[in-house]
This record gives sequence, structure tokens and C-alpha cells, in this order.
Amino acid sequence: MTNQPSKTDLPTWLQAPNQPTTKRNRHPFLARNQRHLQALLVRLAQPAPAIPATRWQLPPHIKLLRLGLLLLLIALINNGLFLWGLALLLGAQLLVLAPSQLRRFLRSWLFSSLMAVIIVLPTYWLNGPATLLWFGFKTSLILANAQYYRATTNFQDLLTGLKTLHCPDVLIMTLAIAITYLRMLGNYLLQTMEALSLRTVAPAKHPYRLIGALFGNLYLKSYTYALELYAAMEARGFNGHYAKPATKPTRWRDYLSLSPYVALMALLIFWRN
Amino acid sequence: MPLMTLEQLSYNYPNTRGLDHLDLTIQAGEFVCLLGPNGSGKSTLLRILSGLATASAGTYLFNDQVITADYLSDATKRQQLHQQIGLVFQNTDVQLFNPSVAEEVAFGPRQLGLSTAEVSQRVTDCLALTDCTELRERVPYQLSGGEKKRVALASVLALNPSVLLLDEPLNGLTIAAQQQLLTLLSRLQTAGKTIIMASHNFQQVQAVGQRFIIFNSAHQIDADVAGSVLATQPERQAQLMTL
Amino acid sequence: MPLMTLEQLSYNYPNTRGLDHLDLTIQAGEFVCLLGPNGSGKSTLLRILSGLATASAGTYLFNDQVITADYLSDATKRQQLHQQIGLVFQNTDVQLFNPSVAEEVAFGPRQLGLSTAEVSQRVTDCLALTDCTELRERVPYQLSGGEKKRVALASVLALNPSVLLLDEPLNGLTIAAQQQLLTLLSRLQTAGKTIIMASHNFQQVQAVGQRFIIFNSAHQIDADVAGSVLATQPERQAQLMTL
Amino acid sequence: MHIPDNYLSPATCGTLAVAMAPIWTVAVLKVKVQIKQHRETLPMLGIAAALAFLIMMFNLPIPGGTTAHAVGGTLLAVLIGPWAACLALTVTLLLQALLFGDGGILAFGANAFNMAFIMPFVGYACYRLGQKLHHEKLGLAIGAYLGINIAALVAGIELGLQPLLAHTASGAPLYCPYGLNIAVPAMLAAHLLVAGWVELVFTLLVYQFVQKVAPTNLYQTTPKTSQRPWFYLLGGLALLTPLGLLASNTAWGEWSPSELKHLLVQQHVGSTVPQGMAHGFHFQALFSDYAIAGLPVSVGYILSALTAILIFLLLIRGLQHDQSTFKN
Ligand SMILES: Nc1ncnc2c1ncn2[C@@H]1O[C@H](COP(=O)(O)OP(=O)(O)OP(=O)(O)O)[C@@H](O)[C@H]1O
Ligand SMILES: Nc1ncnc2c1ncn2[C@@H]1O[C@H](COP(=O)(O)OP(=O)(O)OP(=O)(O)O)[C@@H](O)[C@H]1O
Ligand SMILES: [Mg+2]
Ligand SMILES: [Mg+2]
Repeated sequence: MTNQPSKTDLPTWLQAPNQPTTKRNRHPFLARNQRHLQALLVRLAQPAPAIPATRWQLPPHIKLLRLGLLLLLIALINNGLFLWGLALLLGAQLLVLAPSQLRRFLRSWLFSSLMAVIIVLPTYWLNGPATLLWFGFKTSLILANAQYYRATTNFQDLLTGLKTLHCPDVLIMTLAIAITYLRMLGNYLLQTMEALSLRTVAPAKHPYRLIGALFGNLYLKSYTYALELYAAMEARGFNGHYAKPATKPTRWRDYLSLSPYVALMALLIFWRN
Repeated sequence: MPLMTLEQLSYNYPNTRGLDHLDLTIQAGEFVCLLGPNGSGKSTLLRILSGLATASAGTYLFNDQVITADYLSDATKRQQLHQQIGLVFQNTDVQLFNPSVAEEVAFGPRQLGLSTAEVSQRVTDCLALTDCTELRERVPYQLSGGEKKRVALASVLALNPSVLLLDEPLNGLTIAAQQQLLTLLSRLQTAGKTIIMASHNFQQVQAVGQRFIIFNSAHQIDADVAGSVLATQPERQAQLMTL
Repeated sequence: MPLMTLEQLSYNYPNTRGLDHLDLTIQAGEFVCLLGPNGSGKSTLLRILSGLATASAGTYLFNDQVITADYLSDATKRQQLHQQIGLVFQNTDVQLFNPSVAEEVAFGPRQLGLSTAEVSQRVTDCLALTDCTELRERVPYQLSGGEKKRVALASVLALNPSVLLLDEPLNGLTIAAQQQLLTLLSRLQTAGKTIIMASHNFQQVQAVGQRFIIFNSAHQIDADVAGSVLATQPERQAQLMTL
Repeated sequence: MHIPDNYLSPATCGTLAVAMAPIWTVAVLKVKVQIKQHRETLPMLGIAAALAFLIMMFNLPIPGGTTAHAVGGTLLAVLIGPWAACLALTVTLLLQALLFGDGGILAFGANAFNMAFIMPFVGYACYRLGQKLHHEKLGLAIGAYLGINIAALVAGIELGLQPLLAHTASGAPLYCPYGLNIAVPAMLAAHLLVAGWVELVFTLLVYQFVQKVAPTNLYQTTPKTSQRPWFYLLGGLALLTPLGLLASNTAWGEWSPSELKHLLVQQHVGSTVPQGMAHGFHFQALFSDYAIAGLPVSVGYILSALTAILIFLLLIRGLQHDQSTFKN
């Protein structure tokens, strides 16, 4: 192949300076989505640091079980005093969080609680304030517990917990790959949107068509990636089973930590009959 | 009036530093080469210049406009900026999202409201310039690495931006294609475009670049020399060769 | 016994041809460089050799085993193949999927069931070899292009495969890093590994390669010359320089 | 459409989670077979889950000037097959519930039922029907629209049943306070008018792109499979009905108005018994034109369980029809 000068002779339009056009862009959705994605990627890059190791760390599966039991209890109990007690318990746990973690906890908890209350706000006129208050209280308690779990659990812990609870391998693998790919595809989508916005020099006539192309590409790309990633993983010894890093054996006191909740639950069932 | 001015500009990624207190002025019509070790901030600078990211500290002026996040949040202003600046990414995979190469290249011109004939003229020209004519009907994501690179360049050229930012455009091209691209870039410069190109290979860009900005691994500008000055400094050239 | 044998091997992508009737034999311990224009089939050949894709026609023998889709559908056999052959992709983005560089490199050894001490030894060694020690705690997808490339190489090296397939590993690296990588590869070859590397830059790989396979744009092998023969053919060398 | 926690009674959540169990089992078995044939299915599952996550967080512009997001249940079913889509969406929902606070943790079963089961399967059935009639795009469009709307309807029913299933002795709702007459129309209106169309357009456009660029990457159907899983599912559901009855009757810690007044006074929230409590019959009155309202809760529950089973039978009917025609 030789270098033919004619090949790089510039056409006239390329030699002329470009004439900027000014048309209003009515669809700023790309920019907004870019911001969301960026936030997601930042979150994924810095998994919530677990609470500083105090006396002992609950093993992941116990944590998961405790969360489930707690939420179930809160949902079932309709006695204000008991719930109050549970709220105090959670509050005490929150004290252990680092200040910055606590602030993050508070922000997202308040926000989500607010959303929940807004949805049921019309009941104020239907059923009066009691229903609203009660519902709001219970919901925010549930949300607080869930949020506490999120704040103190990183992704790896969740996987280990599920694994110890004998979740099927397919599910755990899928989960592990999903989170990995969430990072990769998210990053890819973000960069593509950046490239797209650089070339969006005028309002798009069919923003939806762009979205079709964006996600269609994402799918096709990820399909190719799936093959290559799997080979890359297999090439590195991956055999379809999720190798979890060695965990400490569960001790009796780990299970003991669940006992208050189990006792409450038993009480609940007993009392009712 | 300089085209672009950076004043004490820094950029921080969430956990790392990207750029550290840059001062830089670029005139319209220059051919600037960015050189430097891996991770020194070349790509980051191009992202800032193209308006993809905004400075964490310091200011960036483009055509005497301070480019801030606020400025960019105005869709019309952002659009105007994008019309003037074209960027070819280091990883060109992310740049291609249309169902065929021809449509990929037509994407930009079509938005500008050109007539169908003009658009297809631009597509044909750009594909010819980047030697992609044969790929016209192919699907972009199914191309080989080097082919993608060339299509990405064609798609940016089709917008006829007055400033071309190129992030390691020579990577993955054959030597012949590299030569051809460099010739094309010189021609574009002659036609009045400003060209800013990141590269690792000083030897290749030496012939075309008129100004060389060398980053160090502390994300700062180590040196900023004109090509004519460099020509008189053989020891510096030798040093750049083994950067 | 040759390590790898291709007999009249062709590969077709859904709409295009990837490889056209290749005949090729590679011995254990060779250092082979693949050269050729963009889209000539270098990456495709590496995909076939690594078992990522299987031939559309013709046969591929690895260690006297015919590698077919059937063969690869057996998980144990596929895994054995993959453990012997390490591939560094052209687009290294695909290869990095762990939350930190250290874990990325540790992934392979850990899967192989090595002890914690061994794993961390390997991680430290591989990061040092590829000059990535400082990136240890970084998030892989937040690295610069060249850094990603080096981490991908480290993660493949950590598995200690006997065959290393490298798709344009020099792209995006600084000249110094390129030199360092080439030296590392020569050392690996001396240690008995087989190395097959695609590249565009004949000049750079000339010093280390022992055999050069040159593709043409018809997806066929144009020439297959030993380095020692090439040394006596200056006009051919000159031609390869401008490929 | 993600139902948050505390909107559904634990009994409902439990019922739906248990109802999902056989579906998940079948899905895992089916997908294992699929993995044997195409080993990329395993990574594809994870990737589809990530894709679903991104689709659900991507705000699409809608004419009014606001935004909405698609769910992508039908799209995934068409791209990777309904069973794989079911698993992938389940994983997405799990991820959202546990790590991102989208949708409840207790309500996970319910959300999975609506979005990982009903949506992909309804959508896929329509698509296959359309394919059979040589109007696959029309089928897909209808499937996307119907899928999300039926899922919304079911979600609305789940929510709307709560005041009937779980209330205090005086009739104050314990969980979702809106009855069927509010929950169902609200859910349906939002989806029939907006979300359904967003889903439809999004699904069609992505599908068109993939079909144009790489038609081989669409899910290729495998020939007819056994119907047995469906009957397991039905059996499971039927068995669960009495369980729901047991759990839903009364609430623990009877929440009497006087107690509450005491509590509220203590907290300086209010000194009178709240309106809704004092006039508990208001609540009943609202439902007076509802035939169900007069019935004992148990009968209502059985009726709703029957309704659910009927919806299933209809669903199965749809699938059966198109599967048997595929044979010829
Ligand atoms: N998305 C990101 N998040 C966090 N840090 C990043 C990100 N991208 C780059 N960095 C870091 O910022 C610094 C500058 O990166 P940049 O990509 O600008 O380097 P570069 O000069 O282009 O390198 P290369 O030659 O390897 O492409 C590096 O230390 C890099 O690790
Ligand atoms: N995924 C794909 N689908 C369809 N065709 C493809 C795909 N990948 C590559 N091709 C085509 O196959 C041929 C060989 O591509 P290959 O990637 O092997 O080239 P290459 O020698 O590696 O080129 P480069 O130097 O640009 O990386 C090219 O014509 C290319 O367009
Ligand atoms: Mg870079
Ligand atoms: Mg290649």
C-alpha cells in the first residue's frame, strides 16, 4: 500500500470554516442521565466500607438473616412500644457508624421515608392522621433497617452471605457477573453518551431513535463481551463455581445474636394463638 | 486572542488526581502534540478541552468564554461548543453507535440540517479520506480495531469542527495508514483547523507537530517547546524518543 | 511434535470473512510476530488459537488435539486449554472485571487453588514485572488506557500460561514501557514459553521476534519468514517497515 | 412499579415469594439446559441483569416534559429468552432491593412476580403469537404494552387487597391504605397512559436496532417443552391459599383507639383520637359500593386467590396456544 497524495486532498467543505447553527435543544435528558450514571459509577467504585471491626463482625449470612427477621418483625408487630424498642436498638447500632457514613445514611433514609410518606399522604383525608402516622413510622423504621444493612454491607459480603445460605450457584454467579458488568456497561454507556453528546450539534429529531441505538448497541456489545469475558475468566481458571474467599466458621455467638429476634417472633406467634 | 487558555487548571478524579495546575495557551491554527508517560493526564486534558469534564480548580477559556459546568448546562451553548470541537476517543469502541458505517458518518451532518445530497457528499468524502470506503455498509461494532479507529475519525471529520482533538489516533493503525493520517492532519491544519493530538510516539509525530507539550507523571506540564526550537536540540529529541 | 497446527483453516464472521485457508505450524518455545494491514485477520487468528472461536472450515490442532466446538463444549477440556493459553485482548477493557487491580491479578491464581501466600506472592511479582505496583489498589476501569493494558498483561501472566497470545500489546504504551515489555517477553521465551504477538510496528518487534507471519488484506498468509532469514533481506525489511 | 416495603402485608409477600419458588426452580432448570447448548448464556444472564438495571435507571423524555423509564421485561425476554429473562430480572430486582433501596426487601417476591414473571412472559407470549401471524413487530409492541400493564394491574390488585386482608379490629388498614378502587385505577392509569407507551417505544426501537444489525443475536426458540411446570405452579398457589388465610386475619398487638390516643398524647402529637380511628366506619363506607367489602375477609381472600389462578390459566392458555402452533 503506497501513500497516494490524492487520498488526502481535502474536499472544499472541509477547507471552509464551519458555520455554527443555533437551534434549541429540547431534550436535555442525555445530560441528566449522564449525571445519574456518573453517580452510580462512583457508588460502585467505592463500595460502602464496613463498620470498623468492633468486637466481632457478624458473618454475612447472619447479617442477611437478621435483616430479614427484623423487617418481618417490624411488618408484623403492631404494638408501638415494641417497635419503639426496635428503633432504639437500631439507633444504638447507628452510633458505631463513622460520621460520614452516618450522614450518608441519614440523607438517603430521610429521602426515602419522605417519598413513602408522600405516597400515602392522601390517606390523611381518607382515614385521618393515625393511619398516616402509623404507616409512616413503620415504613421509615423498615427503611432505616434496610438502609443500615446497605451502609454496612459491601457487595462481596452479600455474595458470601447468599452462598452460605445455599443460594443456587447460577444465581450467585449471575449476581456476581451482574455487578461486574454494571460497572463495565455503565462505564461504556456513559462514554458512549459522552461521545454522542459531543456529536449532538443540533437538537436530535428523534431522540428515541438514539436511545434505541444506544441500548441496542449496549446489548450487542455486551453479547460480544459476554463471550470474551467468559473466555477470559475461564482462561484464568474459572470453572463455573463461585470461589469465595475463606470465611471464618460461624460461631455459636453469631447464631446467638439472632436469638432476640427469634424469641420475639416466637412470642408473636404464641401470643396470637 | 488565544483560542484556548488554561489557568492554573486542576482536575481530580474521585480518588486520583488527573491534572495538576496547568497553565497553557493554544492559538487557533496550531498543531499541538501531547506527549508523556502513561497516566500522566493527556486524555484528561483532552476531556477538559472538549467540555466533557470541567475543571476542579482553575479556569478554562475557550474563545474567551469561561467553560464551567454551569455554562455547559445550557444546551445551546454546549451545542455551540461541540460544533467547534471534535474529539476522537482513545477507546474508539465507545464512539460508534449507529447501525452502519455510512450512517455513523452521516449522523453529525444530518443534524446540522444539511441537504441529503450534501450529507451523502460529506459521507463519501470522509470515508475516502480515512480509507474506509469499503467499510461503508458494515456494522461499526463488527470492525477490527484499526478499522474502528478510522471510522471514528471519519465520523468526527464529517462535522467539520474547527478544533480537532485526537487521543492517540495512530494506535492500532498500520504504518502506511499512520503516514496517511499524519498527512491528512497536516492538510487540515493548512486549511486552518487547530489540531491537538495525544501520542506516545515522538518519532512519528515529530514531522508534523509544531509544538510539543510534555507531561510528567505528576500530571503537570514538564515542557512546552515549539518544533522549531526542538530542531536545534538534538539531545532533547533523543530524550523524547525514549520517553 | 508441533504445538499448534492449522490446516486449511478458514473463519467466517456472520457477514465477512475473517481468515482464508491458513496453513501454519507453530513449535513450542517460538516467538512469533503477526503482522499485516488493518482487518487482515490477526485478531481473528488469535481468537481461534485461544479457543475463543472455532474454525468455519479446516482444522486446528493444539498438542495433537483437534479443537472443535464439540471439544470446547466439554467444560473440563476447555478449561485445560484455557489454562495453557493466555490471551491479552486488543481491547483490554473487556478483560478487567474485578473491583481492584490486586484482585484482578489475584483472580486467576486464586481460582487455581493456590494458598493465600502464593497468591499474594504472584500478585506482587506480576505487578512488579509490568510496572503496575503503584496501581495496586486502584479500580481497573478507572485507569488510563496504557495502565489498563499493563494490568491486563499482569493478570494473564499471573496464571503462568505456557502459551502467551498478545494482541497488539504495545499500543498505547510509552516507548520506555514498550521496551520493558519486549524485554520481559524475551525473558519469558527464554524460560520456555511460546509467545505469539500481533503488532503493526515491525521496527519495534524486529529485535525480539524469531518468526514473522505477514497477513495480506485478503485474510491470507502472505509470507512466513524466520528472523534469521529476514536479516539477510534488507529490501524485505524495508518493505515491512512501511507495511 | 417497584413496590416498597410495608405496603404489602407479610402474608401477601410470603405468598407471592412462595409462588415464585416453583417459577424460579423451573427457570434455573431451563437455563441450565440453555447453558449446555450455548455456554455464553451464563455470562449473558449477568449481563442481561446489568442491562435491565441500566434500562430501569435511564430516564426517557416524554412529551409532557417530564421523564419516565422503561423496565425492559419484554425486551429481555425476546433477546435472551423468557426463562433467562426471568432469572436476570430477578437478579436485577434483588440487587436493587438489597443494595440500592429500590423496591422492598420483604416485597421482593411480589416485585419479582410482577416484573420478572408476568411482564416477560406476557410480553413474550404476545411476541410469539405475532411471530406466528407474521406480524412479530406488532406482537412485540402489543406484548410490551400489555406486559407492563398487566404487571401494573397485578401490582394494583396486590396493593388494593391489603385493606381487606390486613386491618385492625376497627378497620384501619395496616399496610397499603388504598383499596382496590384506588390502587388499581391509579396503577393502571399511570401505565396505560404513560409507562406503557414508553415501554412500547423503547422495546420496539432496541429490537429494531438489534434485528437490523445482528438478527442472529435474538433468542432462537427451542421446540415445544412440557407443560408440567405450569401445573406445579398452580398447585403451589392453590395450596398457599389457606396459609394466607391463617396469616392475614388479625393483627398482633391490637391497636385500639384508646391505646393509641394515650400514645399520641404522650408524644404531643395530638390530643384527640384521630379522625379515621374515631370514625372507623368511614373507611367501610368508602368501600360500601364494593361487593367484596361486605364479605368476610376469608371469602375475599379465596376470591382473590381464585382470580390470581384464573389470570394464570389465561396466561398459560396464551403460551400453550402459541407453543402448539409452533410445532407445525
Ligand atoms: N475514570 C477515571 N477515574 C479515576 N481516575 C482516572 C480515570 N481515568 C484516568 N484516571 C487517572 O487519571 C490519571 C490521568 O489519566 P489519563 O487517562 O489522562 O492518562 P493518559 O496520559 O491519557 O495515559 P495513557 O497514555 O495511558 O492513555 C491517571 O493516573 C489515571 O489513573
Ligand atoms: N465481530 C466481528 N463481526 C464481523 N466481522 C468482523 C468482526 N471482527 C472483525 N471482523 C472482520 O474480520 C476481518 C478480520 O478482522 P481482525 O479483527 O482479525 O483484523 P486485525 O488484523 O486484527 O485488524 P486490526 O489490525 O485492525 O486489529 C476484518 O475484515 C473485520 O472487519
Ligand atoms: Mg490516554
Ligand atoms: Mg486486531
